[in-house]
Amino acid sequence: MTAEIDIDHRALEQSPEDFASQWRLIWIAFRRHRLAMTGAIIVLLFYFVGAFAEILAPFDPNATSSADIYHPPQMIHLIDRHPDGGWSFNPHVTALTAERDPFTLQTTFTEDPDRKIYLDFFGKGDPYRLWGIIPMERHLLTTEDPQERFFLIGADRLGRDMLSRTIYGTRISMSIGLIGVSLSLVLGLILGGISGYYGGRVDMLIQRVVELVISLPTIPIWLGLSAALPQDWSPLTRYFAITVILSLVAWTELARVVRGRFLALRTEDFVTAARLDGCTRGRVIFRHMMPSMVSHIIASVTLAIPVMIIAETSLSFLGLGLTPPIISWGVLLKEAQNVRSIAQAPWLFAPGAAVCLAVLALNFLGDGLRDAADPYVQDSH
Amino acid sequence: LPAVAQEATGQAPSLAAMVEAGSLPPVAERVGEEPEVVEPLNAIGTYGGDLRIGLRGSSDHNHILRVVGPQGLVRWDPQYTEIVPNVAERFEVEDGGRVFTFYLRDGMKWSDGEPFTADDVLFNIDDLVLNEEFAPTPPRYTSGGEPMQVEKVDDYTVRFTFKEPYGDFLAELASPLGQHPVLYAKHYCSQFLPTYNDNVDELIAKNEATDWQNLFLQKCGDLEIPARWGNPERPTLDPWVIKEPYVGGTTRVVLERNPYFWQIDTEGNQLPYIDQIVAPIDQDVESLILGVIGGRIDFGLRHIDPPANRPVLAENREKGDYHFFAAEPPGGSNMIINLNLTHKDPDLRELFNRKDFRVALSLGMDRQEIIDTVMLGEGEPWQHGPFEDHPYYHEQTAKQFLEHDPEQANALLDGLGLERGPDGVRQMPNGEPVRFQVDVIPTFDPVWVDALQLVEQQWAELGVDMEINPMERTFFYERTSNSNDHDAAVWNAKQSWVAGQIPQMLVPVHHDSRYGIAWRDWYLSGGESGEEPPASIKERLRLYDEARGMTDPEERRKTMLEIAQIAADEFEVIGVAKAIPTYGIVKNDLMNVPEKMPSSWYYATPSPTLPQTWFWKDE
Amino acid sequence: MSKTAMNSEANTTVLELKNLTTEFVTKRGAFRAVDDVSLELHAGKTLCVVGESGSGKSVMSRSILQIVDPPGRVTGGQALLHRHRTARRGAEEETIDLLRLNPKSSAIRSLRGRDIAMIFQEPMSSLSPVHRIGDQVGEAIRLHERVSKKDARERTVELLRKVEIPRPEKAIDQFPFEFSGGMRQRAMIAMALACNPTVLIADEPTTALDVTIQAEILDLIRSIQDESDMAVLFITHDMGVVAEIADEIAVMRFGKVVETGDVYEIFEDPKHHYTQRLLNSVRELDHPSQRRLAMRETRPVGSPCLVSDNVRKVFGAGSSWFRGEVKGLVAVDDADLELRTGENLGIVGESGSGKTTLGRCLQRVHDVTAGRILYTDESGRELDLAPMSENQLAQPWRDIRTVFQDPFSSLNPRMTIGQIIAEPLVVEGKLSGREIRERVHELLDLVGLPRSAYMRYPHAFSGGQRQRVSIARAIAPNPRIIIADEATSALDVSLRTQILDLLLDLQERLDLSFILISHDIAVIRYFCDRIAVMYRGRIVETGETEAVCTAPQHEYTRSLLSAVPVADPRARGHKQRLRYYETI
Amino acid sequence: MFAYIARRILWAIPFMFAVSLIAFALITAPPGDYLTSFAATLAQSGDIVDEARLDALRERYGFDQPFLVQYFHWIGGVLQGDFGISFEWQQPVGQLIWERMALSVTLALATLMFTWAVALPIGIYSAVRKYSVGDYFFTTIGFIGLATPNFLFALVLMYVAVVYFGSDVSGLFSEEYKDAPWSLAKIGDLAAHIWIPVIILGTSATASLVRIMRANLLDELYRPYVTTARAKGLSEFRLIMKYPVRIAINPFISTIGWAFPQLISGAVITAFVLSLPTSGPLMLQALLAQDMYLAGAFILLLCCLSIVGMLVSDILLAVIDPRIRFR
Ligand SMILES: Nc1ncnc2c1ncn2[C@@H]1O[C@H](COP(=O)(O)OP(=O)(O)OP(=O)(O)O)[C@@H](O)[C@H]1O
Ligand SMILES: Nc1ncnc2c1ncn2[C@@H]1O[C@H](COP(=O)(O)OP(=O)(O)OP(=O)(O)O)[C@@H](O)[C@H]1O
Ligand SMILES: [Mg+2]
Ligand SMILES: [Mg+2]
Repeated sequence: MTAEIDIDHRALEQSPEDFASQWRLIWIAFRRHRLAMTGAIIVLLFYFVGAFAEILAPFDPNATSSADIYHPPQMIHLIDRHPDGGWSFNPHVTALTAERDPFTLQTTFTEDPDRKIYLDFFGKGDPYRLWGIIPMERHLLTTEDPQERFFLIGADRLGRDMLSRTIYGTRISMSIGLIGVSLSLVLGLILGGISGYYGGRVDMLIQRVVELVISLPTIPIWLGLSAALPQDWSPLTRYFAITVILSLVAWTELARVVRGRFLALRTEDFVTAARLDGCTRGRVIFRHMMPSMVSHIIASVTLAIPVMIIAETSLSFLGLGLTPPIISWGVLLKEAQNVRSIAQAPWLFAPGAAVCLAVLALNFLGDGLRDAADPYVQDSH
Repeated sequence: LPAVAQEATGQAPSLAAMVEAGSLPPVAERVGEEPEVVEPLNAIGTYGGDLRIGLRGSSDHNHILRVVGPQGLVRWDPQYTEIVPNVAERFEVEDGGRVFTFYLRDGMKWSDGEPFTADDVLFNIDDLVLNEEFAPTPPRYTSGGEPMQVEKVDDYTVRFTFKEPYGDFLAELASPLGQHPVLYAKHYCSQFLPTYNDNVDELIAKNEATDWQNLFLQKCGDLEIPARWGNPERPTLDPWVIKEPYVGGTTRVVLERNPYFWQIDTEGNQLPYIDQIVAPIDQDVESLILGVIGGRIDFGLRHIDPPANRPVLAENREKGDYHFFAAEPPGGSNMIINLNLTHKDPDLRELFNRKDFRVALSLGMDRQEIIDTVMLGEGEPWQHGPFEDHPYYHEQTAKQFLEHDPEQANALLDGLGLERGPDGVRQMPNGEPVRFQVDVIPTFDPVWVDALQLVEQQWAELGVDMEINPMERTFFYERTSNSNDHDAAVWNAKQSWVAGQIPQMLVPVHHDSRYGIAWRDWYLSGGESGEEPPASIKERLRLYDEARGMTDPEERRKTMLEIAQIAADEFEVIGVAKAIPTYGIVKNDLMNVPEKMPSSWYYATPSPTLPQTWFWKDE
Repeated sequence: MSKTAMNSEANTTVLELKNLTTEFVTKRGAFRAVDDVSLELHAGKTLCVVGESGSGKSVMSRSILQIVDPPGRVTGGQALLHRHRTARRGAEEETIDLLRLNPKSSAIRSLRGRDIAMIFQEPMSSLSPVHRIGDQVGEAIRLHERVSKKDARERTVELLRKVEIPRPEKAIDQFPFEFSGGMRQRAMIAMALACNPTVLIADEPTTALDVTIQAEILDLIRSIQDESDMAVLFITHDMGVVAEIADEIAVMRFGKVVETGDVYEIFEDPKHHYTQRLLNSVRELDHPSQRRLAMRETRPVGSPCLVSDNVRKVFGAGSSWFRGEVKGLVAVDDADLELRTGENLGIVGESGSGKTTLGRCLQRVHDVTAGRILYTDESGRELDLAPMSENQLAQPWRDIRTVFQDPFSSLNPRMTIGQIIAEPLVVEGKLSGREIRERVHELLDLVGLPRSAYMRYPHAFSGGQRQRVSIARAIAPNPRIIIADEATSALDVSLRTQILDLLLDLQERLDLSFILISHDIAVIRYFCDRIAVMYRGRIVETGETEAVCTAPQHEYTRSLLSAVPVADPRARGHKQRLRYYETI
Repeated sequence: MFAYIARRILWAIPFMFAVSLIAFALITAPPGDYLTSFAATLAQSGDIVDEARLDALRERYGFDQPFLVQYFHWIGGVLQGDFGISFEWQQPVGQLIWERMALSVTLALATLMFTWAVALPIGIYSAVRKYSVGDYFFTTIGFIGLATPNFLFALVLMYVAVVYFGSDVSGLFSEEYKDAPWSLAKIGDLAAHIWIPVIILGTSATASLVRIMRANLLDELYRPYVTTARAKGLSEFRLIMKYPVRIAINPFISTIGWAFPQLISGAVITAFVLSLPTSGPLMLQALLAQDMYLAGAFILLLCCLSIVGMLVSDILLAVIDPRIRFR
């Protein structure tokens, strides 16, 4: 005889979700999280901006203009009022004329109400090569007359358009930051996991390595390692290498935390159960133990990204890292690190706002992911 | 006017009180029988107050030096045209520039009251400068391969003798690097020498020094090291002496008046007027600027003078209660591009050594645009060399190939057989693109990288692919000045070629001669290492050696111009813009500060304008 | 006693549940775990709640104190605490509706733990892993009564002693993970009794206890009850216990109370068919399984397949530079045991006697301190597991599966039930994703869980349900040996027999061997061919089940058997209990 | 446990050697030597250095010797308590570092305390009141703090102080106490000045601790043992503080070991901008100037601090979480 067990009738109502995959469940839970969705959209937008920087930027970010040094931000007027009293839809900005005091070298801008600079969607502007390959010259928004310029968020000390620069900066900051973080994440998880799971000699060894890396202050490491890089690498390659170096330093923190958690976790019955299920070590570590740390991991990743973006500024402070003509948010912020910018051109801090926005968006995205992966939260509405 | 005729009568109230109390001899005794009488710039001053300057981190010891003054045997006059006596009361040049006799001031004292005599000079030269165990003899004290001889004629007269004529010697002595003969007080510093003190080992141990040289440096310092300001006990001849020393980790340095200072004003008041120099240490330039704005700094030039800071400083003039004074460079250019003419890569070397190539690059630069964009419109196109109103002015050096003429530049490049490749970049005969990196230190002068970015675009039009290679400064030094691994490098060339200044853009004699480091090595090593330079360079080196020996200024000028002519014809370095005056700030109430002064290391701005005569207007 | 006398006539209602309804609002919609339950608790009386696993007993008891985990919410009804009628009674009439109180208010906080104390079902996960036992137990005392730290500690030691924890002075400073399952449960009991509550809600408080200790605990509860008129709500699956202590019985099923009544009434004249089935199962469980006996006829037991040869396990031993040898705790002391193919071996013994440890040693989850573990694999090769590395153990582990004593902590909270059960299959890699899914559904059916469980997480299940998940996981990859550690303790009796039958069924089909660790002698008798009795780490007796049960040789076994409660309320108190104390 | 500590301390000895070797290698790795950078520094201010003198010094200081010879020369001295001399200052390194190090430690301690004092409550609050207005508020503020480079923040603060309040917030002491000997008044002055750097340095660390705390606590809030404690009648506040926080604090503890030395070394650039008399600017300067014995001493000290810190945090970790046994 086979045991016949009657089933609780209350549980029989099933929904399609009952057979959705776990990923789908997470996705469903995530979608319900409005702020996280907003965050995700903003992050995607940032990547979109990074990918299509050339088109989205109104101008060549390196195009200097001696007449527009520290040009303040301008407002776009959508409606053009004609002198005869009529109006039409024609986005434009009012031109400013610059005058430089020959002694103090102070530039003052005065509005020239008669000169309007008309803007054009997908107009022709500075030519460029999209992703360095496809030659193009259309920009999302640019001036009708290619000789004219407008500055939505102002210009820098060489009269370069800050908006274009910030947009170009997105590309490097959002990519190299992420690469660095992922690298240190992978290293941290693997080595921390192994160390915490095995304990004993492996643990001892890994921990000593971690301690070694941690105990050395970062600045000498940066200085020393960047010295080891060939001097004639292109600045971008060099920075990429330094990012790798940064993450080689940064993984230790995560590794130690992961290990701490693992030492506690591995005594849990469910870990033993997983071992007995015949899981390989990797599977025990990554499939069974790691999810318990998901919150922590997500939190530290969202925290590490701004740190990476910012680390670049510290590096440029030391004359390492990314340096002009490469454009990244860090470089832009470093360029703004002076009294002059604070006093006379606060718009140079726009990249800082971009960092903040990106970081906040990433964080809310992370929150959403965390919650979506949390079984307690997933269940509730 | 005869110094002896003047009697010192006035002194600072604090000193007067000490004299009263008997702890200090009277002022006339202190300044000696032959004090230097100085005519203050505008007015006789009053005593009191502090002068606050802003030091930047460590290694800013020369900032102190520039305010206190090198106080060598001679010094430059405020206009930087003539050498006048300083510690020496007068001097004579004899034997065609081979013998120099200095007459010291009778009764002059070190800052601790001990007399200053010819013995001190002999101690400095024989026991230290010529003592190979202490340090090698600087080349400025040798001629014809032999060190100078010093003898004591009497207590207050010393005589220097050289093998060959050495006309530049006085200028060398006037520079901050030529202070050696009167740097150390024998009665104090001799205790750290094994020849004078048998128990020097005890002192070494007591001070945790590594050897007597280290001990000596710790206690008595040296010309250009911070330790010079690290020991309040060390007697000096300076107007102010160290009170709170400049040692590692300190946050401010204070100097107080030297009660035995040997200068008086025309009314007989002992200088300096100002009681103390107070120099808090900031690490970052920006905080120095904030210091200026906030009124925490009374006199500032060093570190804060890049034109980029001027609008902010100007805007806050009222708030900070200061005004500007002009600091004029002696000449030259503040940005110069050196192609490496001794490049290790034969192809690039070949290319760089073609004058047409260099001319093309120069013509391809739109200097006016660079000046307008990067330098806030300050300056004018310029290659290098002294300005128009200078006796050493050489027009061709300064003004050739300045016009922006891409057509001609392209024609020249075509003429060199550099065909454009498919991507618009020209190719060398071996098929390699014409591509090179320009090394630059971004933290050094921010203008450089900005300007290079424009140059990069302008040269790209010519089909020349230049890459900017920013790097940290020691890397830069190592690469461009020592190992000679650079393609090209940027530096400044603020100089006129007067005696004392090294014309490194005319002759490869200095590590800043980045167009010919291998030649420089050859020259400095006497042909042992490095690479033998071409005839044109050799000729210039020969002429340069000659010029340095000349005592007649006019003759020297001619020779230098001859060198300049050769260099101009070769056209080795490419300048960008004329070094225009920068501006320093000075508090409105600080008197006797000139409205403009030369700005140069050899002049040691502002010390020849005599800060000891500056004073605070009473309110 | 006077108090008993006083209360025997008047049934003073202390706690009254009226139409209590608790729902779990999930995205699937509201799930009524407790559906319109009305119950009364009387001072000095014990109400036993029995019922099917998953019927809402635990949720109901938690609802009273408003500590249902989100997304659970009490949606209706009342829980009236008549405070003036309790032993702690105040002067004026004071009836509090617990459900009206804000769950975070201090009003309800002052009642929790002091007026109403609770023993949770899963003692192993209900204790904080990082706080000492003494701290957690003593906390309740210090919280509700003004006593000094020292007094609190003394009282804690006293409590621990009362619940029969050996060496309480030492145990008080230990951490929960150093305790055996039963010890943790007793710590929970001590915690609940700390403040002499007027109402005690005990959710399966003796599942992890051996019968001797269970009897002591029941005695303890009863004596407290006698002293202070404590009302007890006792949830259990053990009908013997019910018969032993219940005054009244409530039977729950599918969230509803289907039957209430006097203990005699229910036992003698059950109305509801579920109750009837329950009691039938009890009777059935009292004898060896006919199926098993029949099976043994056709398929005799084979040769030994898992042998423990002088296995010894010492915890916390080691040498230190400063203190020399550290004597550890000997959890298993030279145990010799053999399991034969196709045989069911039962292990019984005092709580804390090392059963779980032995089980884990046999599987080589723990390193053994000494001895050999001989395992004969499918091809007949004999392997010594003791010195093996984790890599080498892969195959033996596939063959020897285990059901953990604490199902909750053995289920990964972040994996769905489906994933958990599928895990061994996935790792094995023999089946396709689809087949695995089907197999899991089949297993869910077998252990009586709805298929919708597949996508839910362990925390959303009742204790018994989780236990079944654990069983399903163990049998998933068709193992050769199953070590089941208290595998049925959280199941109601009818389910229990069904599960046991299921296991026998599997044995028949797959030639499985079982080691069943249990406190329930009935289960052992029903299921096991042979029995090993453990006491203080040693195996004191082994033999044929019937032989040992009818003619126990060792004193301890005798005392154990004497303490087995009989599922007959009329037999209450008639049995003479022996207690065995080892003379050292 | 004592055995464990003893073993760890024994381990530290070879470890320190490894660290010192690596540190020394890192210091000497950049091209050139102290004298190159000395020349560069002077050049930056328009001063020109005497070349012959450089060469002579290079020989005196032994910069032309092989790496290992230099290393053993140095470490040999260190073992005898002689850290060598600072080339830049011509002073024994021992005289230079202690006071600065002490101030650094003070600043780091203050920052650490600030960080914890602010981050723990906020972290707990944001976990318990997840998605409340307060949670959002602190998150946003925190991330803005995190996304702003410390030294930029410092500069802005300094600017605002100078321009709008006419005060100077750089440094750790007022002018009159800068070179004064230690006294109660000077300590008071320090206390009055230290909070600005503490806030600047603390913001980003605080933000990250808040997030980490929140994340870990969220994982613990629904554990059964929390319900158990609740059933005992514990107040919600004490309950959370005692049980889940205790477990969620685990990652905090494992970071404390290096949080401290990292605060010191991470503060370098900020200290530089703020001109703090801490070890940071001196170390940075020593590194940039390749004043190798001075830099080496700082690095060694920081390493020692880290090692001690990590030992402490390992012990704390085991104390706080008994599941982690000493092995
Ligand atoms: N990890 C451990 N560290 C220290 N001691 C332990 C550990 N695990 C178990 N013990 C001790 O070993 C002894 C046996 O524990 P075990 O869990 O095997 O008992 P058990 O027979 O399964 O009891 P129960 O029936 O109560 O579950 C107990 O005294 C317990 O305190
Ligand atoms: N968080 C939850 N979400 C959804 N359903 C839940 C949750 N917790 C419990 N349940 C459901 O509530 C029902 C009642 O559970 P409860 O724990 O009260 O059962 P029980 O009667 O105590 O069973 P057992 O005897 O097995 O312990 C179960 O069917 C269970 O699936
Ligand atoms: Mg239950
Ligand atoms: Mg057990």
